[in-house]
Amino acid sequence: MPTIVVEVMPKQELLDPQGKAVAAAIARKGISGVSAVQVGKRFEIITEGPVTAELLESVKALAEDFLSNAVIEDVVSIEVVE
Amino acid sequence: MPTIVVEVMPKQELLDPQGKAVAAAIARKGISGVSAVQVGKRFEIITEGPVTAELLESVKALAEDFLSNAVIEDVVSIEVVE
Amino acid sequence: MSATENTKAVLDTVENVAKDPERTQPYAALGLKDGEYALIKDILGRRPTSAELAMYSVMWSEHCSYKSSKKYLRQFGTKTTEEMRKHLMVGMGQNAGVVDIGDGWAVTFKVESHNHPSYIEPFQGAATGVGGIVRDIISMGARPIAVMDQLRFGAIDHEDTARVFHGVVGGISFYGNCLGLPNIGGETYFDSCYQANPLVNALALGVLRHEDLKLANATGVGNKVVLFGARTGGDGIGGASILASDSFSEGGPTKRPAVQVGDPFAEKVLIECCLELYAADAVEAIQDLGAAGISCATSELAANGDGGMHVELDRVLLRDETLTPEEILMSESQERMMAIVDPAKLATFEAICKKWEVEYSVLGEVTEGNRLTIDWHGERIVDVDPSTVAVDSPVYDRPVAYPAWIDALNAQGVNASGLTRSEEGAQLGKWMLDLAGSADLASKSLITNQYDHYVMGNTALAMPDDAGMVRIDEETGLGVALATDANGRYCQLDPYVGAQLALSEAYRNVSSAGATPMAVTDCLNFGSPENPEVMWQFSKAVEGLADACQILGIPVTGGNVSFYNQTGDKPIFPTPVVGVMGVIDDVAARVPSGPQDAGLNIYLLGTTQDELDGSAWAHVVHDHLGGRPPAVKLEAEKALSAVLGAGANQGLIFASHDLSDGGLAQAIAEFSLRFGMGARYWLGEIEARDGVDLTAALFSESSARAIVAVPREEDVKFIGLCEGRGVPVMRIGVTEDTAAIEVQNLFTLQLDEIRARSNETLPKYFG
Amino acid sequence: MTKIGVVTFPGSLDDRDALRAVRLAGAEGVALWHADHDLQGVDAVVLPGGFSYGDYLRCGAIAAISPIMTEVKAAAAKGLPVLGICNGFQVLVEAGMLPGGLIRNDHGNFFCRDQKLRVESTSTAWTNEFEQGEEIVIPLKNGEGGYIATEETLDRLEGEGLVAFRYLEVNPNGSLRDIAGLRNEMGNVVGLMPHPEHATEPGFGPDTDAAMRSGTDGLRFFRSVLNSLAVA
Ligand SMILES: Nc1ncnc2c1ncn2[C@@H]1O[C@H](COP(=O)(O)OP(=O)(O)O)[C@@H](O)[C@H]1O
Ligand SMILES: [Mg+2]
Repeated sequence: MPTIVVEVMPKQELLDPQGKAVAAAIARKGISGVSAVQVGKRFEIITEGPVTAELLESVKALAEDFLSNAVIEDVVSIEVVE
Repeated sequence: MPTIVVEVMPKQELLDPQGKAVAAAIARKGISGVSAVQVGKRFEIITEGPVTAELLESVKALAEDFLSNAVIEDVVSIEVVE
Repeated sequence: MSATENTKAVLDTVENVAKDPERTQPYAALGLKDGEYALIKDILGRRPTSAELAMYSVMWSEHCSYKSSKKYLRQFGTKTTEEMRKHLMVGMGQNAGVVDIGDGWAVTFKVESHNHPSYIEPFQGAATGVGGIVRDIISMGARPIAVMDQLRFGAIDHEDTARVFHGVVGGISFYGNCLGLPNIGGETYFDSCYQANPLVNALALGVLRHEDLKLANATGVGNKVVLFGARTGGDGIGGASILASDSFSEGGPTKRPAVQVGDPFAEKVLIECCLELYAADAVEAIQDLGAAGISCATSELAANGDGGMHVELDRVLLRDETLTPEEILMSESQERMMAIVDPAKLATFEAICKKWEVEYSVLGEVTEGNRLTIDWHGERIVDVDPSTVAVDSPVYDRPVAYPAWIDALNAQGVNASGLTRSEEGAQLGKWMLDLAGSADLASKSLITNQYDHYVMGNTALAMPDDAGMVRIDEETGLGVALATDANGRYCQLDPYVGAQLALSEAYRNVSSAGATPMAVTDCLNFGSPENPEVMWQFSKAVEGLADACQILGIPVTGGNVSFYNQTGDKPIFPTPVVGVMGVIDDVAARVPSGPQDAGLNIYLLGTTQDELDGSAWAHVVHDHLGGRPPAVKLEAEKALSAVLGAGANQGLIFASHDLSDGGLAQAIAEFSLRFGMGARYWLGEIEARDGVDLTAALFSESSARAIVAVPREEDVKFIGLCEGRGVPVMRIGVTEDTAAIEVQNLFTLQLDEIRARSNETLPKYFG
Repeated sequence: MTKIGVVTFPGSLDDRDALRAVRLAGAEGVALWHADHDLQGVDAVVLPGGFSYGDYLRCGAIAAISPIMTEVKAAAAKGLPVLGICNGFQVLVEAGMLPGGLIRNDHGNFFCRDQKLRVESTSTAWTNEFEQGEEIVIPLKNGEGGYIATEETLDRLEGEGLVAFRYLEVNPNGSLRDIAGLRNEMGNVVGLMPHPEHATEPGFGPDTDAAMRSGTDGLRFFRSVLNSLAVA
């Protein structure tokens, strides 16, 4: 089934306590060489039929104004797979 | 900076309440043509230097046993960017 | 073979059985014994279809059928006198017991285990444990109003304990908080016997008006059977994959996860939806779906009703279209309910579901006769007498053997083992600190801070007080209190006495808060029933509990048995968690577990014997377990309870704390820490009157004791009250604005120091 | 009698508690439904705590696009007093009625405690019964209460006096600049993470030095709005 994948990440300049916690845990696990971690979201939007230009447009708008919160997050990619 | 991107998604057979809630909201917003949504996580692991084979191996293990919960999630991709 | 041929071959209909009567079926892999399988064939007069086999196998499992425990649990009924039954509106056997608490109000409460799932996947296991018990409460027609959790983890310093701890606490916090149910108490203990088998018990409390009581029975021919709530998915199906592999000649079993994943939001909406359905009188009955899913709901509703039931299984809304009918019957997907609906009210039912955005599907109806029939796309796959599935499951009289090791263990008491005692103030003070900081006695605020106890606005008492208490009626202040207890060490030494002590302590906790104990629930956590020694422990614990309930005059209203709790083949300590529910006329009279004012007299109620065997002192200071548990004193508990209740009601008692783990030393520590109020004590009179040494005076765990703070001007009245009820009373201290506990002539400990020790332990391992 | 509406979203938890608080303050509580476009003529609105729509996308995000919020937004623009508590605060932020965002607590856990706050702004519909700088105790309970915004936004909030409450003694969730609650420019919209409705009834609020569970500082939020409506 065709899927639109939207990826959202917290804004770099803002605090990402989840990312910080994961980074700290990685360090505790003895893995060195990691300088930072950021944790974002991946949405897989499965469509009923082929992804039309129109549907893709609505999903793009959706990604900006609903799937992400522009105040604290950025949409980093929107991609159609399959 | 080199970044290892790990993507984790809930197992298909299991319930994904987040995905369900988002799909319902999308329908309420009047966008048709979406049959399901799944919401997973995207980790961006920023490394201090180039990604060595060894570091990549540790991150792979980490992805399986720490970044994801094998009982309910799958690691769908691990990729080095930049 | 092509895929379509394959699917065709899968469907094992009743008709097909006639054509293929001798097929070998994987009953053993589904957990059925040879004899049980033979019995099923006997009942049906033919081999079961694979769907029927699925149903029988899950419903005849230990978990659903109580086949090893039934024989013993009957005592809870037979030992309940008419007098005890007076307030019991629904007793054991339904989803949860219901107790009349006056003014037309009733409460329902029950504790249940979710131990095994919580080891595999602690977060989801514990979360769905909360979800499951809450659905039991709803099915009685009640609104759930509070939850509690009883936890046992492996050794605090074991490398795997943190994983289980974080998952379990996180899961309970996540699910309970999202439901909007205040968490009003619980227990947390650590012992290596729970290492690979943590205990996660959850209790839910609900309230209803008498006239709103519902029983989960399918009555009224022509009434619709409706499944509503979450869609059915492939989660929580262990065994069904075996059936699938049996049916498919190629391809092997479909992989299905054994864990259930919870969606508390779906449950919250389901609660509101059910309550609105009740209020609109749109349903005849609602049955929750828990273990054994649709198999259980259909067979129990039909068995408890007056007719049969017909269901079209292909109408079940699915999350995963590839599920086989057997898997659908066995799925333990969460957040589902089954309702019996009068066709005339179906439109109302549908409108309410739509309002809450709850999906539903009419599966079938209540029929004449007494058969439960299930079709799959028009073909009959189940045709059974539902009571053979749900009620008349096999009952076992498992072999029982007195554990030979117990005599040796009982012989190795604190004295026989020569454990060092002390008369030195410094040493006694140090021990008191060590106990305060020990894993089991340390502050549990790391856990309880993750639980919402404010929501609903009716919480009168919660952690760290002796009992949780909630207001039921906002006009009158009528409320109920709940406390649960179980000391695994005592039960290991003597399960009969241990179970009675668990009841005694919960009873005392409820009384200490100012409520009058009324009814009991229990969750009996034990090892394998196939181990005769475990069976002996179980039989003794049940007997002890039933005997003690009779003496205290409070009935067991329901509960749960969890067997097969062991690490390797080593069973856990017997852990019968006992919950006592009490009633208080006005929660304004409730008593906290510590004083807030200086200058109050502190009294010790009850007497102290030299009972250090199995104590926290022996465990923490000497890493020792042996001897005999403290004596049970049920008559003394009753008298103590009466004094605490009357004292609270008359406003004589400003603070009250029962003595239990850690004895007087731990009690006075917790008493002062509650509000940071210092106190001065003297022990000489205890030594003199009870003939005990200082170690025993401070650390003995004799039952039927409490400390209370009483304002000076009420002394005479209070002492009169105690004497009138025959409760030994002795003034042992006063509260003081000192921020310290002074035990005269022995030691002084600063509250800051005790608090630091108590607060540092859990964060050290789980912070 | 003054009518104060409390919106119930699917997943709202403290809606009945907010209605009780409204009653205790002497107003009439009106239950509003998320799927309606009808504010039933109420004089003020409370968005209660809970997990609206499961909070599955981001806290408050799905509720922010609900039908009732279209009406709440429009009415708030014309001056209707709106108080967002916990999840309600998250809804206000997601709806763009207050700036910034609320994210998972820095320590990762849900946290329930009696929280000391400083009242930083008293010229709002919901805080006029307090003294400037007054210290109050209000129960806090949330998993995602960490307030974040860009430095620029934070500076603007401080500069314009839009911080309504600040955490004292313990910052329970990593909120930047200890921000516990905000107000809008007009002062009719206030949002905060702690739960004033749980400090309105003696016996069921936070502990005080005088007696257990006797704290009622939260009642003054609801009395404040009655004052402001009486003046208007
Ligand atoms: N897992 C838990 N969940 C909720 N409350 C807990 C939990 N563990 C302990 N508590 C609470 O902490 C307090 C102290 O527990 P405990 O010492 O076991 O009480 P007691 O000795 O009176 O039975 C009690 O109020 C109890 O309800
Ligand atoms: Mg107690």
